[in-house]
Amino acid sequence: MAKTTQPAKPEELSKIDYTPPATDWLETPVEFKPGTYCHGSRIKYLEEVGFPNPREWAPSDEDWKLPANWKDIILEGMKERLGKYRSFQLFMDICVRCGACADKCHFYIGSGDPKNMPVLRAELMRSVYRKYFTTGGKLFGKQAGARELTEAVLKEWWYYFYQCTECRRCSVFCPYGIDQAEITMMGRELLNLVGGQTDWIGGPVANCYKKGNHLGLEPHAITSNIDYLLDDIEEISGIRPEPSFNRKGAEILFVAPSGDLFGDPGTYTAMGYLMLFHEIGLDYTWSTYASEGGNFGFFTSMEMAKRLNYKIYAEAKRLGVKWIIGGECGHMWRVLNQYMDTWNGPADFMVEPVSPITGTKFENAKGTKMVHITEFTADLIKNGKLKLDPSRNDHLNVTFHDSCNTARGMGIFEEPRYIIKNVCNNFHEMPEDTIREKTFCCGSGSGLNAGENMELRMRGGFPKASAVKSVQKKYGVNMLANICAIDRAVLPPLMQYWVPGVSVCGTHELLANALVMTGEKKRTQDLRLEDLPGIEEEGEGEEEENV
Amino acid sequence: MASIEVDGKSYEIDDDGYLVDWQQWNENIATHMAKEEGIDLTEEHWEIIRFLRDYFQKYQIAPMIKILTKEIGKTMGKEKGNTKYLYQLYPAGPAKQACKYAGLPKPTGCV
Amino acid sequence: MGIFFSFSMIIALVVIAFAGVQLANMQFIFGVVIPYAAIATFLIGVGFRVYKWGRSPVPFRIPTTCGQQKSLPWIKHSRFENPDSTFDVVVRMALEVFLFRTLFRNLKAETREGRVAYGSDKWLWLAGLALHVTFFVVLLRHLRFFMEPVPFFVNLTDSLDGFMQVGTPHLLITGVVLLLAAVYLFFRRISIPQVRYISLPADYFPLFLIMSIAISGILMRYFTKVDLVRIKALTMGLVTIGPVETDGIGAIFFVHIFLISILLAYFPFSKLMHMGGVFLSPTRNMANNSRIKRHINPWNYPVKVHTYEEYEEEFRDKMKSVGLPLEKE
Amino acid sequence: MNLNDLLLEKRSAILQKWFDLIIETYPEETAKFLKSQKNQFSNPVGHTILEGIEEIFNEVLGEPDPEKVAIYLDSIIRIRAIQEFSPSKALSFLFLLKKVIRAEVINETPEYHMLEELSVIESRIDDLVNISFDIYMQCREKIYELKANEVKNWTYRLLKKTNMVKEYKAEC
Repeated sequence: MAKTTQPAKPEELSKIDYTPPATDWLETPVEFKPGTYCHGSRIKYLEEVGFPNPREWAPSDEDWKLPANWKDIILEGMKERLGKYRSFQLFMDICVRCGACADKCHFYIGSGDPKNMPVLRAELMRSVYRKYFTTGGKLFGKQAGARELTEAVLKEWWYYFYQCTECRRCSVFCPYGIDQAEITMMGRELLNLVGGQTDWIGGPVANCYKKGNHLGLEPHAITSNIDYLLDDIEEISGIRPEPSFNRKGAEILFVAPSGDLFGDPGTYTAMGYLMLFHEIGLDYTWSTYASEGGNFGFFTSMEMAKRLNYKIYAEAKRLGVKWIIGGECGHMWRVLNQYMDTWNGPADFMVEPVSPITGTKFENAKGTKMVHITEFTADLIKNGKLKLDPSRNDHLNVTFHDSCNTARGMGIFEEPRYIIKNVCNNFHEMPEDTIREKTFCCGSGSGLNAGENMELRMRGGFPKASAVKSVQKKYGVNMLANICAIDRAVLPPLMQYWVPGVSVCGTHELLANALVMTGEKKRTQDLRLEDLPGIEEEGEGEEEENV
Repeated sequence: MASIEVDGKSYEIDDDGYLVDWQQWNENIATHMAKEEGIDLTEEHWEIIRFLRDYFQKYQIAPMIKILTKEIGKTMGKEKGNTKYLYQLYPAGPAKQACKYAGLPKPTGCV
Repeated sequence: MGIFFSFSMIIALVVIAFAGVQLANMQFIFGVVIPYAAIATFLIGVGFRVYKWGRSPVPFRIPTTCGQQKSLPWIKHSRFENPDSTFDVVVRMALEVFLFRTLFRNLKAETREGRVAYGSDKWLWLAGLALHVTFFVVLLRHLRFFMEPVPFFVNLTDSLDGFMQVGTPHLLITGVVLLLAAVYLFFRRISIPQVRYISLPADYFPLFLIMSIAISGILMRYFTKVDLVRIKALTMGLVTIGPVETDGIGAIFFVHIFLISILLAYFPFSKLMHMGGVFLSPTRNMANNSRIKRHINPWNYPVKVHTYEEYEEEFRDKMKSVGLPLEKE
Repeated sequence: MNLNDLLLEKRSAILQKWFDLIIETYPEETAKFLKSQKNQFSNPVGHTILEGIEEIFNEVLGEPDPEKVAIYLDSIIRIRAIQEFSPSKALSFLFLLKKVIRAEVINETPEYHMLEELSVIESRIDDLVNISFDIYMQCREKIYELKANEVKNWTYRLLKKTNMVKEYKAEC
């Protein structure tokens, strides 16, 4: 068990030194305080997918039971990756340490820990790179900013590479576009070579490999969960959609993050998908095999990410669908937009996506053949294919959180906003430099949404929370909309701590609230089975009459 | 990895205190864990633990909150079976111990 | 500590040059041999570094998108922040290289308590741009030592640069601004704790080097007056690899040319390589069109996967129990 | 001239010193950032502290009404409760105000009649420290509650329903 810190002894309390130790960053070793790091991955999860060095360990232990030759493994791995990734080689060489990125990282702003400055998180790796891969580093050592790779350094890597959510805000502000997420990915790949993985990432990777989704929902569990969602849809609208699963010959395959099939408020967004697709009579199918859009493998190594992502194209080919729609998820769309086709493409067994309802050609997806659901829905609304009654969302005062990956790895800004503005009458933007490409992260991305590192998550999410607080104060905002499953999972606790009174929802929950479905009964409840605004005054005894 | 002693047999638990191998679970582990935290388990209590065990047996994962509220509603009376009422009554209930009692692993991922 | 180390290195270099020329009159070494060696090191070094970067492939298309993507026709696509064609990428790179667009990114002027306050990076953008632009103009002006007849645009730059007609010879703004920018960047590096905390000796050394070159240049032009005719003869000799005599030229010139040789020689080993790096950075020099056109990863090897058949094998009966279609009953 | 007027007159100097002392509890590099970056969203920590100590200082001078000052105390403590500070260091910022006021008073007016007025001011600060302990505990308990309520445990929260009913009755 992680050692609990004893209460401070009297003499410790008396000398409250207000200024922390000012040692040079090369020397200050890392202290694993509970609440600021995740548990180490357990044996079962590593064995299931063949990751090296599965063993019993905790990051706070002194001995991490690393393989004897761990140092050679790491350096050999670094050499191989320098040869395989121009980004890694370049970002190790061209940083001029100008400090433009230093105060842009939400973990630095929230924690004040200098090693959370993106430039320093990179220097943790660069200092080792210089020592073993540059003549200057070898000759001048510390003078040239180089240092030995020791176990303490490896622990420091682990502590800080699992304290970066790979949100890439630093690469927006770097004059050369140095992307700390790339360096963190390389760091995590190297750590994985010696078994340095967190439990919260290992679990979903093993589940996704074996059962098709991060949660480990087996086929009948997926259909059973969706049945319960259909019950609720029937209760509020009198209509029971009939989604199909693993159906061959369907026109479209729909892949959503599995978080939407399990946790609140994700399930409300899933209800939104079901209601929308039923209303427009879409010929689509879910898949229990490719039942995960997200990709926690992306937080371990490129190879693992490719092994998990394989299922989507394989299933699309097996079912013979024309193209794919992807649900609301952040990391999923970074992987789909920038990696999927390169890994598992070409997707030539599918055709260029064309909306069967509006005839619009999605040119920006003609290679990967996969369309974002907000692109699809925005097109429906623009062509007047949906009957909407925004007044049903009048009790909500909505603002929108741009997820990091859809913002900086793709550039989806207007589509979700267009939908929200058409389904909600009260919508306010957060301050300009906390949204769009400068959005602040939810603080728990890239697999950091575990429970044990709650303090770390609160620090990381504080800049975004302070932006939400400002619009809560100014406009009375009470609903934070987003298009990411991890956001829907982690923003509620973030709001409970920093901005009580603001709840969280997915964009398609708002859409389904306002959607007037053909043949639906008079709606008295929203997707959360809570009374809609303006229903109480009309009294309970209202008998249902068809709208 | 820590472990707990119940009737002379030791069972492995992980960093958060969850039973590592859920098959090992038996009723007196639950009683042991509950007694340790000063809670005695009533018959109604056991009913729910058994429901969770059966659900897990069948689906290999914990039930969704929506499922549990519906099932509780059936066994404990309609008005207790909706999420809003239960969240209100137990916003910060000691859920963690309950999970340990039933000895079920935690769902992980984008949740 | 790092500062002192770099500063003492510069002093040592100046002393070596001065002593070498004044006492051991090694004018020839400092005037000809070292410059040739330095230029050779520079060319080979930069070439090798860029080749080494170029050798590593770009496996994935990972631009950092800072604007709305190209999407439905009625949504305004921000072409230069989220390029989807090569032309847009070229414009984005040009904005980056010539106007330091990214350092300009968070320069939103906010009025607070009636006072207009810029983001903290405005000075970095200004000084950075000043240093690079003036350095370029100074290089341009120095072409008149290396070309005969002196091209019109060099003379034009000269006259523009000295348009203030102050003092004799005319005060050239770029030389002074170059020195001021370097000095500012140095003080910024030691005054902002975050930047000081991360600075290595290798960050101070180039700054001192540029400052000393600028100072020696200014000294030569306005104070110690050197014989331009002889210097032109030497420089032309260097360029045409012809006979060169080095006597009759002040020691300050040799210090100047020695420091420039050091800068050229040091260039490929240092962070100054960001000159080549910025053009190769995968987060800026690629279009965000990977969903339109497949990006090929040269080392894309097959991986061990969990196929549908294995999946169905394991869950067949459970799937049958809920009526899911099966490949094999 | 009594102590209150003196403090009012020296208000901005005191606030500036107090702010600097609080910021120095952060690592040196971060301290300058917290001081220099004025934008509220690029530096929410610094901004919240600055805004908070102004209101707290007003309360200390005037008659402190607990609700209003609790909001501003909460905004600062809520941040420090999840940062790298031990509880003692997290709440140390209030004692720093005593230090600043005492330094201000001593070099201003050595006569003794200020003494009991000073003790009135300092006792008000002590009251604030008491309130701060409650706020700090609320923040820490919220963190543990969030940990306990991570969705992985949502599902079983209801398991406790039967016991809770019994305990619930026992308590009220």
